Amino acid sequence: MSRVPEAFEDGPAFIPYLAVGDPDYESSLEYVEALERGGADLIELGLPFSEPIAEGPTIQSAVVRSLEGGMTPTRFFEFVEELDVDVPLVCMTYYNLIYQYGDEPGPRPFVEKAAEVGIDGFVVPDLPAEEAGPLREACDEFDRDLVFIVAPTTRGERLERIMDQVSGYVYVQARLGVTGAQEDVSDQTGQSLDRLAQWDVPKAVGFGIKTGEHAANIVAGGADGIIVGSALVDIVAEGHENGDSAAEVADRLETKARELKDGALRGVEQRVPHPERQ
Amino acid sequence: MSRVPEAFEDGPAFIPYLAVGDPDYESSLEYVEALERGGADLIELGLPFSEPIAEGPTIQSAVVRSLEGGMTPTRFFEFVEELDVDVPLVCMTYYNLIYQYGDEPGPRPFVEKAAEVGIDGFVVPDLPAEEAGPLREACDEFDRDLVFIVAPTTRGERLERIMDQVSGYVYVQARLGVTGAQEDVSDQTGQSLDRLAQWDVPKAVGFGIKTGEHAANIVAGGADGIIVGSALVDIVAEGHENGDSAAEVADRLETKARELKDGALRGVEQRVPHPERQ
Amino acid sequence: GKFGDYGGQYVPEALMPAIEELEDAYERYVLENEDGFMDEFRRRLRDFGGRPTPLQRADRLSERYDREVYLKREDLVHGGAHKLNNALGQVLLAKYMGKERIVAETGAGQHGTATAMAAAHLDIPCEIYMGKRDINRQRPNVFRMRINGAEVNPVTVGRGTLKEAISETMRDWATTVETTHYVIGSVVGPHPFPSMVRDFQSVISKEARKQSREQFGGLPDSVLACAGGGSNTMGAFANFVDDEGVDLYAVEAGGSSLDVDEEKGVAPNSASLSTGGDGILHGARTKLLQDRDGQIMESHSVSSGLDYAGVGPELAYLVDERRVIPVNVDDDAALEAFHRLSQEEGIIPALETAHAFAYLHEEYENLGETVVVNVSGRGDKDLESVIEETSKRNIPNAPDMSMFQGGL
Amino acid sequence: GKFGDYGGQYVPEALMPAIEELEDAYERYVLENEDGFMDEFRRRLRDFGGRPTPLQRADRLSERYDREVYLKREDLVHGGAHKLNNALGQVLLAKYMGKERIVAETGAGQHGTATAMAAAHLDIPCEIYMGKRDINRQRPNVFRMRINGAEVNPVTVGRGTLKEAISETMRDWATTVETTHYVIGSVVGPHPFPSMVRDFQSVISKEARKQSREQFGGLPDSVLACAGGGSNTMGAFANFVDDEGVDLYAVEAGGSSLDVDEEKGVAPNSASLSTGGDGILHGARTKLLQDRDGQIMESHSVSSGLDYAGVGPELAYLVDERRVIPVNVDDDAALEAFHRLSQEEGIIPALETAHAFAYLHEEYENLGETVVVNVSGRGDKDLESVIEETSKRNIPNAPDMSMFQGGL
Repeated sequence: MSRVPEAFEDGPAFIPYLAVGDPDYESSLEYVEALERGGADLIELGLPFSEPIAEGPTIQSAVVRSLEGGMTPTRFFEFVEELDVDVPLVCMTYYNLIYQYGDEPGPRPFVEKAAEVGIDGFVVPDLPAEEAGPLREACDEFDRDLVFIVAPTTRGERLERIMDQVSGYVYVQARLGVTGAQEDVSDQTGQSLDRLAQWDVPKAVGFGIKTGEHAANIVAGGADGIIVGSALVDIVAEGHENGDSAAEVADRLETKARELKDGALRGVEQRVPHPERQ
Repeated sequence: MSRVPEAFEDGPAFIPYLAVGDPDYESSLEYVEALERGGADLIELGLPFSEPIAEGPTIQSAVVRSLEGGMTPTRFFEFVEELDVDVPLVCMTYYNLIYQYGDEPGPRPFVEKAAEVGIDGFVVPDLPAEEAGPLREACDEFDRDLVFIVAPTTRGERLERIMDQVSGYVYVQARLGVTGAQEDVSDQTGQSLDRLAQWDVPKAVGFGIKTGEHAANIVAGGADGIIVGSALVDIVAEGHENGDSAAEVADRLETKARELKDGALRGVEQRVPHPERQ
Repeated sequence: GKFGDYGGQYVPEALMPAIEELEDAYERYVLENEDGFMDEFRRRLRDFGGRPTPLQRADRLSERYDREVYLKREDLVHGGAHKLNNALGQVLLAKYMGKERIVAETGAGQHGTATAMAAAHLDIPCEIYMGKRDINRQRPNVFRMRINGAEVNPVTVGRGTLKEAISETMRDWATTVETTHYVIGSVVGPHPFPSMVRDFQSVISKEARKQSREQFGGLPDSVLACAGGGSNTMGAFANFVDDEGVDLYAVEAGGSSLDVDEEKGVAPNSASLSTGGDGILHGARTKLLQDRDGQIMESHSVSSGLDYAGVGPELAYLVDERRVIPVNVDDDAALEAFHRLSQEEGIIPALETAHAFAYLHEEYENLGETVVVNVSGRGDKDLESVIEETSKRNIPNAPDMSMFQGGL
Repeated sequence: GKFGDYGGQYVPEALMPAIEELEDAYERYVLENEDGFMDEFRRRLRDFGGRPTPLQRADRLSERYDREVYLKREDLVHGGAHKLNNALGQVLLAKYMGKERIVAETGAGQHGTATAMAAAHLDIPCEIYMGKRDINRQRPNVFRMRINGAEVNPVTVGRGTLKEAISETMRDWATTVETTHYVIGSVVGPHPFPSMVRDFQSVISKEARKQSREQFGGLPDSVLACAGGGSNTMGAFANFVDDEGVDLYAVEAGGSSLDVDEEKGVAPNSASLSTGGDGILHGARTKLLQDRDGQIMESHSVSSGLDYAGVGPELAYLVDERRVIPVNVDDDAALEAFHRLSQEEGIIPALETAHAFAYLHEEYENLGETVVVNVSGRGDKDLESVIEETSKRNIPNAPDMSMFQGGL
């Protein structure tokens, strides 16, 4: 049974992302745990793929560090098993790794193993709804959630096709582009939330959220959760470059997480009733 | 009146060549005079042209030295006037210099001036009989000789066309190729002399004659004269490179000239009656 | 959008609307010639591109191999390779679609130069992503792009080769998708690219088929084309696929060895059709070089134009269907073939192309009476690599390399 | 053998029999198509050379200059320039004549590469003479010749450029005349070369004239071609000479200045038609750059392919007859035109060719409604020179040159 819905039960969900194994397995364990301490309601764990076509430079670099540190799907599952956190976990990776895992072709072995180690759901940036059939089936079989990304450009039939398959939450891409920290939180976010209003699944907004202020704005605008990746990966990268201890970096992550979580909570209070979104 | 016939009056003619102004005007004067002392019967004076397409590397280099020393047609004529030798002089140069000289287009001004300073005839390596009309006319007007080169490949009608226009002597090219010292004296020489036997003009053989031995062989083979260029230019070049005095180089030229002249004279004694050449 | 199980559209959601828009444009303009698109495309291919290219009998190769060898001369296309067929088609399509900007990736630089030329010709701004390592291997091509007015963006991530450049271009496209068209350089990527690029390139086999009938009164027994991503391959094969008597050989880069080093994630070859497994890369399901986890391997080839871990999904399908025969030759054989064609036919081929000739050399006895080899590009761009790679090997027919010291 | 007073056969006697043999072969094979020579030549030009080349409307130049500008695309000929038209013709003729060896001179390297390709194609040994300085300026072309199996002989005499290479090749020929054919690279040299090379190159204007009628239903008002030795010029003009309504512009290299330095024997240009005088050089009477004594001047141009002190005698004649209009543009204008054509039409022209476009840019108003410009060659070979020469000047439309630092 996926625990994803729990994340959205008590107000806005703060959903941090880290690439597992960045910069190494042990530090990464500490970092993920620090995120929970900082208030994470759900954690997206990145399983690095060699061709991360949807990522910006920050997360690309994290992927390179992790792969160079020997991260593999098998190690990833060991990591999840070893991880001492209580919040729901979503695995974010590219479809080829899911497809290749195990003895039979297709996504079933990966999902089975993931379910076994405690992964609650999946986000697969290079798997649009059209190609998602087999993975959706495996998720159903093992009672996992399949999160889809909705872009500012996603409209009409495409949106319906995605919303037919999504479960857990919908990942609302705040603006066009790839993952990465950026100052502005786009107007496109509000429009996307408007389009999604008719569906009853939680809407978590990601791409470009760096500060508590951003988080508050996004939640005030109607989001059910915020997803933050690059701003956290930046902290890992900086610590790695400066040779800081894992504990120091973990502290910083926890602080940043708390800022973001607090921002999200503040956002709820700033919400104004929206005429078009009932 | 051209003095060229005098060169062939007393047995085989020794005809040396030097590029005028190589390596400088003053030395060049000494060198030419040394050739006369060494026994020259006629001297070919090279007026350097910037594109000496018929010359090998030895004479090309002489041309470069002379041009860099400032040699021009005007200086050439001054040189001839200043020269203190009594033998006939033939100017060897390319047609463009002849063509451009003076105020009117065509070869007449050059020939007029050359006649005035004491040049008796001309050899123009890039002027075949077909193009020689205007120069032939000018030579007739000023009573100068026009020497033509006959190559081993010159036969039939071409040969007749040349022999119709030649005067002074015919320059028999001993072998194919460009000017330059080479060990063998070709069989082609004998065949060329055979072809030329019916004409009553002196036959001087050039290309590749380096030693008295060569000279003797050529004359023994029926030549009326020998033309030597590269072997002498080599002496000038070597002296120039070694920084030897002009007097030293002049002595060497005189010695070499004497060797060649003596060889030519020896050749007369070695002549055997030739059945085909009566 | 599928070739059996291969193909598909495995791309970020943000790109899907653009891909659907492209799919629509492909169907209307390319398949249905709306607004006379295909007429204009064919006219520009002729006048700007220099088509048709000859099908030339190779006299000395024919004698050497004792059969009729014909060359499809794509090296004579403007820019020096078949690449313009596709680049011109896509840039023109972008204009018809009202796009304002072109992006493209390039490996060996041939697709980048072709795209830069097409974009200059059609007056649309153009940016080319190119791996830093490839930039260093193919400087003349970089300069050509710049001189044609294109921006060249170095990609420093990873190994700095084609696959990183593709990923980077996808990222650009994901950000700028509303105004920008991404000109993919081969029959790879999400649908409709593999079909569309094949259609633009199929002019090669359309001409070759007609020329075969005119010049030797029939069809060839075999068609050989080198295969990296596979655009010249599909272009050379497309119109022969239904001719069962014509054997189609996709000649891949065997590199230095067909073995792989799983530990290092390195395949010292680019033979994804011959040795690769089913997987998803750059938007499509296809055959690719990957480790057991599904991580993409570093591929290798003496020819940077073939140096790619994937291959067009349609080729993967045609190989599974046994319609296309996947073969490969190693780096040494390709270099030897490069020198052979240069010396014996007076045609300096691209190193990519040389692979097809190396296979001809090795297996001519099994190729039938009449063989068509696709000369996918010329080799001017490869001079530096050829000098370097030849110098470190013992290539029996290489010219004396001493005068090449010091490079270009 | 004469064009008015120009032309003739001013060569060493040793060469005359070979020249007469060639004259005879020219008359029989070329003029009378004996043994089907011209048929085979045309077939090989088509299949190996890639003819016909397009006559392409240049959309953006047409718009810019508000008249119809058409490009005759000789840059698409195999090897990248019109040079192959002549080289293939002469090498084939050498085969028909039973010669066993080819020699040729080359300046920019285009004729050398074309000859090396033709010789490889027709299986005959080939040696190319090239000035040492030109070798350094055109290294890629040297490598191409070597890779095609030709020997390249550096000429170190004098300044080490084209005129020294021509002299040196004549010397080789004088030694080996019985077995060897000298493939002269332009419409220069002794008769029959100027006529024969013109005939081989006249395919350019033969096609262009026919294409003009087909594509715009008439003849152009002007034809522009750059002129060094003048082979692309005569090729582009030959079939229009009798069309009185067609103005023919021979665009020479104005270099840095039209003035000459008599003292140093240097002309900082290569504008022999525009500024030269009557004289004899390399076997023919023609217009040339000489000092008052008749010594040949050092010519100069940013384009080594135009850097020659003489010009074809037929062009000299046609200029005197006022049938051909001699004009010139300077180095800067040529570089600017190079970048303009690259950026606006997606065609990187040879620097030689760029001169014709520079003249178009300067004088388009006087060229009539329809202008044909002969794109004599492509500019890949010139990248290094263009980068270097552009960097030291202020060329307004040049791309940012900083990324070109370090050269190729």
